[in-house]
Amino acid sequence: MIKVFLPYKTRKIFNLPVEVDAEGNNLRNLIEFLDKKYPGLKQELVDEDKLIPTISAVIDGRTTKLGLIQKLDNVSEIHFLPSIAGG
Amino acid sequence: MTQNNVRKVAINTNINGQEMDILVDPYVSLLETLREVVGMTGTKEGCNDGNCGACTVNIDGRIVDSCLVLGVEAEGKNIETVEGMATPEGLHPLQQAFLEEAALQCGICTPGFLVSAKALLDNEPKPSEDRIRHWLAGNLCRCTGYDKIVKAVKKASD
Amino acid sequence: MVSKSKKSDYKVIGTRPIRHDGYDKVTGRAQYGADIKLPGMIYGAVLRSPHAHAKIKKIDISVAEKMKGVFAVMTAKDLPRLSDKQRGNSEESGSEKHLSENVMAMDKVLYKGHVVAAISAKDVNTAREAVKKIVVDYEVLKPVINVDQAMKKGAPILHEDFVGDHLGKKVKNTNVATFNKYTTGNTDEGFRKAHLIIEKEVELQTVHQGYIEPHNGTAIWDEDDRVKIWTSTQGSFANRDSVSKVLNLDVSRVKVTPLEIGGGFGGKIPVYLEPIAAVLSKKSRRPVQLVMSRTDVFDASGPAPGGKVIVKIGVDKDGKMLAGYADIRLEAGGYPEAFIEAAAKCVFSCYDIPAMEIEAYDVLVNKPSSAPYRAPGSPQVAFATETVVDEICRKLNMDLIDFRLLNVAEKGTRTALGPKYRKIGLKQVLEAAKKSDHWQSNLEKNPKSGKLRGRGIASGYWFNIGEKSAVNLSLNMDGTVILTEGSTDIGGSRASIAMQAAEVLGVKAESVRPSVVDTDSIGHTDVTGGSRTTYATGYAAYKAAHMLIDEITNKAAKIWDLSEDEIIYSDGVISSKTDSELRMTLREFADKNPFGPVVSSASVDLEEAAGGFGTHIVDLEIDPETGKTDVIRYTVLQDVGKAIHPAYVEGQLQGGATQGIGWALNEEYFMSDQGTMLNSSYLDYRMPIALDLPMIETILVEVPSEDHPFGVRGVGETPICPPVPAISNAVNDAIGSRILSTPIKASKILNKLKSM
Amino acid sequence: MHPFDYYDPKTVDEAVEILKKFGDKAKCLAGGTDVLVQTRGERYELDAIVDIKKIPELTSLEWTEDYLVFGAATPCYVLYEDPKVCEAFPGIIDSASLIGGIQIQSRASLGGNLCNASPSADGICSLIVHEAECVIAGPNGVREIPVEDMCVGPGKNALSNGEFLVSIKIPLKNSTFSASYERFIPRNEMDIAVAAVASSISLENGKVASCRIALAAVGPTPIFAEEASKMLIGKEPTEENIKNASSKAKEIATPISDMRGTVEHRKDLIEVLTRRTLSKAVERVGV
Repeated sequence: MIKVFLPYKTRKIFNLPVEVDAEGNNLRNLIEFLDKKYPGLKQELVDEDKLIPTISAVIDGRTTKLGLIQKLDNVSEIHFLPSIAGG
Repeated sequence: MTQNNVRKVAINTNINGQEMDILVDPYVSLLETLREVVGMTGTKEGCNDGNCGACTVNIDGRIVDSCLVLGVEAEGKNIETVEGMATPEGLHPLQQAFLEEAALQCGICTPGFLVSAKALLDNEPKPSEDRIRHWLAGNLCRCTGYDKIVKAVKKASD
Repeated sequence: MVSKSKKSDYKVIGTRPIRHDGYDKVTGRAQYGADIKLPGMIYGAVLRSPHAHAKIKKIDISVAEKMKGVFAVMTAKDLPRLSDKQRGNSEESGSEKHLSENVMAMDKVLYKGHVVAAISAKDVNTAREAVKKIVVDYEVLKPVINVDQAMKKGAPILHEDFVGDHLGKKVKNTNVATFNKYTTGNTDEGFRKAHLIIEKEVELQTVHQGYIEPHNGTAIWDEDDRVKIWTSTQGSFANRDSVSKVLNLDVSRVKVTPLEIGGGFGGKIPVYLEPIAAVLSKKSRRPVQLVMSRTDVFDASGPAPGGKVIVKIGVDKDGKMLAGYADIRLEAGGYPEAFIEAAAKCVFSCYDIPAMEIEAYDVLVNKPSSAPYRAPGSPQVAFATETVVDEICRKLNMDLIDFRLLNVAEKGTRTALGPKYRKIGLKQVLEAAKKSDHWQSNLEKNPKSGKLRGRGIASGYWFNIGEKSAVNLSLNMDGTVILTEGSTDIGGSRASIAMQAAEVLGVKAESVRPSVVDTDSIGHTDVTGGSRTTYATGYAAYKAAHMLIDEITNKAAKIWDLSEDEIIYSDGVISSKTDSELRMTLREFADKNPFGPVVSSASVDLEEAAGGFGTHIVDLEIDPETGKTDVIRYTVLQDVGKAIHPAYVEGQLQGGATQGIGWALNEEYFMSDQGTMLNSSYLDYRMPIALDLPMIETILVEVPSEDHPFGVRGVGETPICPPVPAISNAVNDAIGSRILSTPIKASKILNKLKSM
Repeated sequence: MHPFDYYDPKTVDEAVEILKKFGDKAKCLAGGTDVLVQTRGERYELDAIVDIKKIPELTSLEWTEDYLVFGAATPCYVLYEDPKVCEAFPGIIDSASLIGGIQIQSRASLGGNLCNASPSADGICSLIVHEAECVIAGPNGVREIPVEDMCVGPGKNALSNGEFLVSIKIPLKNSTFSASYERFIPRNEMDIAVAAVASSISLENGKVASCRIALAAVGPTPIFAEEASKMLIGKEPTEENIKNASSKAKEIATPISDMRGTVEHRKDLIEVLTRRTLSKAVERVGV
């Protein structure tokens, strides 16, 4: 099981705790898993079969660049966050 | 009165030791004259109202903001810009010191600082830190915090 | 690919060579955006709105277009209408529609200085005179110029058509573009258990990046619908992306040639003039150049958000932090994006707090659309947090550094947004601060001069983004190396990138010749921003250098008819493991090599790296009769990971600190009720001058980043975060009272002194 | 900017002719540090700029029996690099050496500062407390007026059509006289006075024989604070007396609040700066 931390607003919409458990061998499947458990959750994270541009997935402290095809071998936690730029 | 009633003025001036005859609109600044007429773009425009010093040039031994001088006022004057600092023998000691001390980051204010600092060292070969800061007060730099610029001027004066 | 090499092993890294582009910059030869002159080039000028908030009813160009010397007139009708589609690139967020409307207003102007039309003419003065003859019929609306006005019930709405996102709820008719929330742990419990709770609200006025070079743009629209742009930008590819979106062209039809850039600090990421120059060029069939005036730069180019921040922290009796709460309200300007996520990420970033709750509002106001400014969002929140921390220490009577060390964030600490830190160096920075000569020295609080003196300390943080970079290398016949890259060089990055290649190749920094090339000549490279350039483009240079060595080994093996694993490459010398006779320098090899040019090409797309933390110490002196404040000593400490070129790292720290000092003491957008910036000149905006500052001492702490082979961390942005709270804390130390709104100017200080 | 022509007359009469011809469509150019910025800022639409620096009287500096007379276009540096002027008029030097930065001081003149008639001008108050006089040339010949009558409103001077300022006369004083000028600015240079004060004083056997206090940036024009000045005359320059004159000066100040400062701050500053400049002047007399 992987601990998943969803954005506050997503948690609020689906009325979820800070952490939820999920599984999947890659990010796409993990999100599908969540969508089955919480129907409609997928559209909060995915658009046109891609992570929503303003969302980034941080996997054990590292932001993935691969998006939905990111493999998830022995991963313990995933955070979905707004992506941020700098000056 | 419309634009075309105002005629360009022919002036004779000396820029970095080179005498030249140029035609300028009577209402344009020396800064614009240097950049657009003479084609020397080393002198920069930062504010066009005398508050940043990026356009500093030396006229007959005095530094001025070239945005606050008319091009026509260059008649009969000796003007030195950053392009005139290095010689066939190499860089001016200030230019060398700026490089060695990393006294520039983006570099847009650098020509103005160099021309100002040269005038200081021409008048006062061994200025104190406070004197350097006072003399350079008319030149804005947004990148360096002035620290390395002051050090470079000191180094060039040693 | 993390190298095991220790500091002592480095031959190039950590030295201070003269930057490769330095000679051009001290001789006036370097070409900046406004320096380029193309054959047959004409000049443009724009008409800007005199109103901060108005509907455009009618634009009459009939007189202007007939004027002598005028080539073309342009309005927003000449731009394609774009959708609300959000742009993917995290560097320039927001919708395509807003991107376009910020370049030129369609139906509504949202800030004073908003562009409504443009003209090309034979010279600048003719263009500026002609622009005045354009007649615009406005329906003037009431502006909102700060977060309180904008969020008030019944406030004038900037975007009637815009839908705000409030915790996922779609909300119409609001000036709050986004309301977001972040929570970890149980804050209610944390505050309930707290022995002491301190809450402070700070207010910040809008400030500007203040780069000395005004924005500029030069363009040719070719007959085959290819657009060539020359400009001063922090990102030629980001610029190409924005220009192509605004003009609705494929990116392949736009070529951006980055010229030298006279400062940016984040403010030269957005596009302003380039698409206008392109359209005017198409209409005039000539190259067109536009340059902003200084007033235009203040009125209409991205400032840093002002706003209000509330921070509340609860601690137990030993000073251990139990809970933190923050309410962040920042001004986006006319279009969304006030960097509230970054602000949320930074607000508690220096501390290990078990429970945190952050509410953040991205608020639309009638000011220029805000742009990144060195660690966007972080200085604003650092002001609040570091004020609270200072107050807690005084209440608990704890040492200002010991308290920070007790609560310091370290590797494994969970951050406010959730993920845990990787290896970071704040602890080492604070320990160095404690040992520093400045902190050890004691400050004569009441000198004979009658002045009041105070000392302040504050910490700050900025993460550093990764993103995409590409580097090409090619070996010259003389054994030197050409390096081409796409990162525009604002402060010495050519050198810091070339040095990383030189280190790998074992040659002198001077032997690697870097040049920044146009968007047709290198792989996609993201902006020089987010403290990423030396980190990410440097990483690409590191990879490319290793690939070049493989090329060299491969070809050398062929020359000597050996297998590759029999070849040793070390410090620019190629030799054989087996036959000591076989040995050639890079130069000899390059000269001999019959197997074709030796080139390599590498790219990276890096994740965000563990960021940089800094702590600043300031001593200042206040004239109790006038309120005048002078900084008399200043020390910057920062974890820089690994300083590739220490002189330019120090320069970043000194420059960032100085901008922060200006932000703290004098700089502000002084606005009229009608939304006009009244001090839109250098004279009245009052940036620090040489005489306002002491030498800025720097102490580089090196805790190598795990994410880069040489341990590089971004260093450019962190140094602007601590100055405002450090100075505010020092003022409190001097006069015994806090001023929690910027700028902390003389009149406010004198008022405090009189009221005490 | 409306295009204008450039004229560089060699004599006063020539200049008067041109100025008369163009009326308010012409402006004099000395250092240009104000007039060029204002013209670009479209404060006025000029057809002619009249460069007066080529008229000998405008840049000459001479000592007569009773006066120091210097041309209205004499750049600041000429004054502060002249040891004799520094010795005789430290108060004037206070002003001349802090207008703008070095670049500005190469061009800017006290005459230009005076004609520009800015309420916050750094040069005018010092001239007022030295009882300086303006020598004005015009269609009807030459006239002289006291400096304090030169400014009639913000940016408005007393010159009428065809007139221009030729030179400034500062009456010579004996060693019992001195003066001082101090301004408050948030930065340490390159700034406009938030408030400023010039004070002059002359002492006779320990008592104040004459005193003039002038205030800048606290009214529509630089203000000659006559009442405050009078308060000291005949008295010893004690801390107490100076304090009283200073609070009177504060009363006289009628500032506004703007981006550069608040009414309250400006009034407070006037009191402080009056005290400081008076004390400095007394110190400079050295008794």
